[in-house]
Amino acid sequence: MKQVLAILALLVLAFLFAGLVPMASKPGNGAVGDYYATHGIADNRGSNLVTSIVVNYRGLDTLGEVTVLFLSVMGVGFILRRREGTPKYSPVPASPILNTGANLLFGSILLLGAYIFVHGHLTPGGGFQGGSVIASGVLLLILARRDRELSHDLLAWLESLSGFGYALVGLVGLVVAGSFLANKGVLPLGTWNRLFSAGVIPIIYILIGLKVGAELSTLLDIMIREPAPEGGGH
Amino acid sequence: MVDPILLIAVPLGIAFLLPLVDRLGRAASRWVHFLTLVFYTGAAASWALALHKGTVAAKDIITASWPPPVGINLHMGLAEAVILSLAGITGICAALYLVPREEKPSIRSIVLQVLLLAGTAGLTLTRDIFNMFVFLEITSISTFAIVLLGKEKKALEAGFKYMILGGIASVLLLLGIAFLYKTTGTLNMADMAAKLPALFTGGAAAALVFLFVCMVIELKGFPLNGPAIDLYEGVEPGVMALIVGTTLNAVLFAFWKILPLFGGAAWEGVIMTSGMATFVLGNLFATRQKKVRRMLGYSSSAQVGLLVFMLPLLRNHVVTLAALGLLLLNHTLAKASLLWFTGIHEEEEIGGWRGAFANNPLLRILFGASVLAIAGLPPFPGFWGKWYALAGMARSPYAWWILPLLLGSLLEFVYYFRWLKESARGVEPARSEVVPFSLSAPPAIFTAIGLVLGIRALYGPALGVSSQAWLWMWAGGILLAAAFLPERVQAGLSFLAVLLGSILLYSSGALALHTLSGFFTSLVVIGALVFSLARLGIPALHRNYHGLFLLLAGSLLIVLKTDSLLGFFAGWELMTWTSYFLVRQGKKGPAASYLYILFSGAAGFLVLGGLMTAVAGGAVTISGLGALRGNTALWAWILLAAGLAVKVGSWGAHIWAPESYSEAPDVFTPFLSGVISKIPVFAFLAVAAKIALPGVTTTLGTLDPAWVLGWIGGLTAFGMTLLAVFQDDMKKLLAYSSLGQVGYIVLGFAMMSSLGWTAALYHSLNHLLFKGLLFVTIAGVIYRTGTRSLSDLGGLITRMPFSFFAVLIGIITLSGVPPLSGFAGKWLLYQAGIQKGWYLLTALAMFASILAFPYLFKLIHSIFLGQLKREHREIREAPKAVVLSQWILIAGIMLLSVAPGTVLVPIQEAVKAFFGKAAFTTATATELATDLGYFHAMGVMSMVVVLAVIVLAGILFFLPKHTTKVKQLDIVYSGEVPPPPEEIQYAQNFFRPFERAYSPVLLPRVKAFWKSFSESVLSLAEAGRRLYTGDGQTYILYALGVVLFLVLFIFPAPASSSSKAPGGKTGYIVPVPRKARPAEVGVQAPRPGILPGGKAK
Amino acid sequence: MDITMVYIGTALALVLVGLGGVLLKRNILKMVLALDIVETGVNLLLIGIGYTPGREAPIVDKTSFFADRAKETVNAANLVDPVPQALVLTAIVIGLGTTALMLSYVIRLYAQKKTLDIREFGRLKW
Amino acid sequence: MIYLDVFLCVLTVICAVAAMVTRKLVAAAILAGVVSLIVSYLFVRMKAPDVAMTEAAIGAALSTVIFLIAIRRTEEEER
Repeated sequence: MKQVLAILALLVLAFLFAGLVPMASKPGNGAVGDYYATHGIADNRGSNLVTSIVVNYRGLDTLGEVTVLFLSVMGVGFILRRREGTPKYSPVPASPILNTGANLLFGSILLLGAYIFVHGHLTPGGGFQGGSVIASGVLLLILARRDRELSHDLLAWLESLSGFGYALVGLVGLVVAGSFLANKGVLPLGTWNRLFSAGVIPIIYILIGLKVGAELSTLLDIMIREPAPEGGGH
Repeated sequence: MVDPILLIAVPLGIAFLLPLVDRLGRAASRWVHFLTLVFYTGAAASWALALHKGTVAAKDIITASWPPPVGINLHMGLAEAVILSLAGITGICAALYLVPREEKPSIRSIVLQVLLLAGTAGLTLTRDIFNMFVFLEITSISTFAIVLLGKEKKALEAGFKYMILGGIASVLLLLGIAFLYKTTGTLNMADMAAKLPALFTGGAAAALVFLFVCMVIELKGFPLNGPAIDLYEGVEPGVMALIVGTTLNAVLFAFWKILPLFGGAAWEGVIMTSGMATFVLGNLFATRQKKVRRMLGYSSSAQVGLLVFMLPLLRNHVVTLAALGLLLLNHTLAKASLLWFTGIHEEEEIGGWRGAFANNPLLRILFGASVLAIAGLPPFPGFWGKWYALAGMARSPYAWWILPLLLGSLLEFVYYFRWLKESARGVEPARSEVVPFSLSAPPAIFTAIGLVLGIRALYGPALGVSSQAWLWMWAGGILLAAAFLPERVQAGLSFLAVLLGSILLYSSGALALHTLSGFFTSLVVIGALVFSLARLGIPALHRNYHGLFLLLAGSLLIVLKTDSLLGFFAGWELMTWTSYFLVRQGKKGPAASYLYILFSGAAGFLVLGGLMTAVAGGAVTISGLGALRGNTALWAWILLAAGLAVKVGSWGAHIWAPESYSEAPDVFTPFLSGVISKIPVFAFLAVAAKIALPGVTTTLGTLDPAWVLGWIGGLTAFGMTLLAVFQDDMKKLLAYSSLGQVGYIVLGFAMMSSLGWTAALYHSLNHLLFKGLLFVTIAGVIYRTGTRSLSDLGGLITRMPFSFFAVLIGIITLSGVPPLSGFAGKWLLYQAGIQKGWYLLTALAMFASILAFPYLFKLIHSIFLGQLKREHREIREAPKAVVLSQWILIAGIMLLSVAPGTVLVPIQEAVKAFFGKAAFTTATATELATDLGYFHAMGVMSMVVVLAVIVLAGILFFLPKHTTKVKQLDIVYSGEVPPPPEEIQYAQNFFRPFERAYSPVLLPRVKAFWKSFSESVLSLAEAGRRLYTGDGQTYILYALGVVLFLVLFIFPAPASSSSKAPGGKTGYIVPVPRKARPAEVGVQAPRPGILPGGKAK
Repeated sequence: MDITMVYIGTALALVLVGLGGVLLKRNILKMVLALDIVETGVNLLLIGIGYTPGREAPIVDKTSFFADRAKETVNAANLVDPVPQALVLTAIVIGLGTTALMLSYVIRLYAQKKTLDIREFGRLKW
Repeated sequence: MIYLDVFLCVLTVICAVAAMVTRKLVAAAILAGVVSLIVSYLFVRMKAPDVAMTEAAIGAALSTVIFLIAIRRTEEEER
């Protein structure tokens, strides 16, 4: 009964969606989009307009986004928290070949990630992409060196300080330029299409990159190693 | 002022740092947490205060130095500041509460709490729709995680279902944002609202449907509230309190911010219907709920539904922001407190709440106060909010919505007071409770905030609460707080307070008998004085008795004195709940008082309906009621009269009264019957009568509603008297008798003539005296014998001669025969009936009056005559204080008997002020004459006394010289004396033959009707709540169903046509021109010129 | 036929398929997966909404994009709408966050009940 | 190129359906990853390279990984 109703509802929804396709695929940009496209360079001097939007124009969104990630790491850790005394998972160590390969690869993955977020204002990619690349490197490390613990201290410091730094940069904007997360008037905007340009945008994106990398790594580590509290709630 | 952005930035920054801070120790992180919350609350509260006072203007905040719509902007106004202050305080209290509740304390839970508050701030402040989405996700995710904080076993299931539905909600929101962006080319709310009407195409209409359904899910609207309600049941209540105080309000406010997008009559109807359906159905389903927390879940959903319902009204300036704010504040304060209570007394089922907090008077009072607050009773903020909202609605085209609103509110009474009833049951405390400070402080703080705000509102000068009334109420409040004092001390203090208060009232001239208010105030004073005196002899059952009694008396003074409709209703509802708690203190009080509060609540809502009709007609004060005309006047009168008729226990709605009168504490029943039953009478005379009542023209001729009321009164007098005859419980017998007597009074009022009113007023005083006398005496008898059953008593005349004499006087007065004062009342009433031409009714009243003889005889005979029971042989006379109060009442009766004119002359003045015509042709202290007859009270009395002296002298003179005195227990059977003196009991089945004769009339039809009525309501609730199957997928299907329903039925249009209609003329609905909405919401209007051309294509 | 319509149709089809999975699959892990697909569909839709065939990515790395080099204004008609891209960037990350949270719920629910069937989690009702 | 796009679009939907239908959870997770991967290619085609990178890194890689972790910690077959 429920199934039939569900399928019926989906069919009707499909019909509704079909009606929406032409409207959604009309060409043209939104008014705000046009503004960003036209004035984005003048405002921020960052070649990558998406980065300008993400880090500057809609910076509050991004601060929120970073918070969501932090929150979900906290949440996952909170949900999968261990009972006192239960040990962490300690799976069998991986083969030495994987181990060595991982060590070699890890450095270059880290570099790639860093490159991505450092050039966030110039080329595609940025803090989030770079951060997740770093996390994939860490994943490799976790999988390869299962017997070893990740350096939680380092991750925690990185995570906390980069997040706090982000909020701090925003507050600097408030104090110096009169509005939270401001770019103009905080640092010189520099020249278009140069590495050292776009004011605080690269700084923020580096902080985001570090934070996202640390967070995603922690997330993976928790999900892999924290045993579910058995009968949590029985 | 602190920059509002810091309300977001600081908690975020701190949250990021907290894991590092925790390395210094948990104490450090708790301190940082606490200080962050203090900063947050302080910043928000300082904004709220400054905005309230008007010292600062609402502030627009731009971020990243870009004004909207290029950058994200925020807005700090009064509403935002209040919501965030509330969130901050909730955060502090919840943090305090949760410390001992957490199973495994973790830094992560602190981080989650901080981020929940940061998200709340963002959600409340932002004016950008996508930013709203981001902060909604922040609050949602912290909610999803933190619900697992406690040791609740069911939280996992509940949380998962909630999360999946929440996922659907965010998908809907994103879809909505996508299509809205395509249509308007902007994400700023105000900008979007401004551009939407011109481009109102199919895509936008669908987007609005998605947005709306997302909001319904987030705001726990019907029927998408299943998982949210599960959450209440399954999750640690401290966490739920935190959520109620933070995100729930923020999401509601977010909906308010995007409301300008939903233009047009169709959307208005959808939003209001959805909110109201949630309100009524949520409350309906809650009535069937045995699990306390689940019940609170339904209630929360319902309350938020009410607020959602009011949002379009707020937009249309029907309801003020203040009214809505008070309702929101009230809900947060009361609901959070109640949730905290369910964590302190951890019983899932309502039955487990027997004797809850019995050992903890503070918590007991706080718990009761929280229930009062959530039920919308004064002085709590919800009462004022509801009144202002209703008053706004009454004057608008939305007046009909008041009907379901009141219905839903009544349903709230049903389940909240059932909970209170259960908690009052069981005198033996279930266990000794030691409640740590951190658990009891949060509800105490919240209740205190509610009380302070509410009492401030009650001090409003327009309400006309006299300083005298305040004096009584403050005395009551102080005594309530000093409930730890010994009972005797309290009784003494209470008596002194009453004495002092009475003297002050007298010296201020408030007791002038020639005004209605003065007359009834005198009744209150007489009752309070005499019965407080009697109570010195009979200790009250419960420690809170004395404080509550003074509060009650104070509330009566409000009702009697104020001219404001709001003040009147506030006093009325105060009276309702204070008397409810007093009734509840009897041994079987909980059940009886439940019935009491349900009927009183219904009466209150009827009265409120009447007052709202009056408000709709433009009235604000009681004296302004006279200006009502036509149907407004008619309906105001009918609703008011119906409410008052329920409150006096008219036939058909009487079933609550005998129970309450008999189960109330014995020392309180006299006041209940003698004084409180007269307050509705006052309302009839001083409020309802102000309305110029038009006749109702029907096919059969003109019907006078007052005539109908007269018949109700007459039938009540008859029916209740009949029922009184067959009672074995003496308090119940007197209770039925009281109802019958008040029936006479109602009849007198309904005559709407000077003679009728004079009779009604005179009888009110008389009834207070003799019924007070009877109830006080009976209280003495019960105090000594410990039984209320007539068949257990007998022959007490030798042990309690004073009491016997008091009852004798009482029943003679009641029966209405000369020479005592009862006669004058009946005499006036019959004359008034004949004068009015209501012969049949007058005959009925006379017949009822005769019917009273049997029960009066039964009363005095069964208690005092016949054989003394073995176990009563050592009984002493009632306590001295009781006897003293008997004598005072007897003195009063004697005064009225000899010189009825001392009261009737001023009464005549009072009545003349209304009708312009005097009731009597001549009236002096001892002599009365009307058009129909003449009565010389002194003469009658003299004759009776002379006759009595002659008879007594004769008996003494002709008495045979040799008589054997027969003792009570000497019994002779045909000359044979049974060896041990045997007891013979008369009182068993006293009027059995009559009972058989009357049996067809006596069938408990009314009770059966109310029983089946309540059962059908409950079965409706039972059927309805099956909707919540507990299956997560079903809930998602509902969500989809609502989307499709709205698209297909409410906004039907071929979807494909939309793309061809950019002008919006053939879109889903025809856009209604909306005037300057951004300004209304207080959104910063987009700055012109920043967008090249500003066109969206 | 416009290629944008194909993209958007695909996006909406993904939403539908995902919703179908959420509604019809009893396995809670599968429900989470289905919700993930719905989110992917919504993201694709958002990008599709900002897409106009023939325009370039919103990265101004060539001087030819400029309308006025001195004033640093860019000819917006050459670029696709950057706003939906920024929004999707945010939405993807948020989606990951919720997915991770849901999956940790799944893990704990499994630890508690040793099953993933949604019908087993209906103790709270009415 | 357009035909490739149309083909990939159809393939995405097929993969999604397959991911929903299969009872093997590992296969479902990987199919969902494939959906993300193709979608990230579509993002490139729709001139959204930033989003494409994010989708590839997060949607296709990390999401799939955490799904696989969750599957490993629960059960691999739908019952």
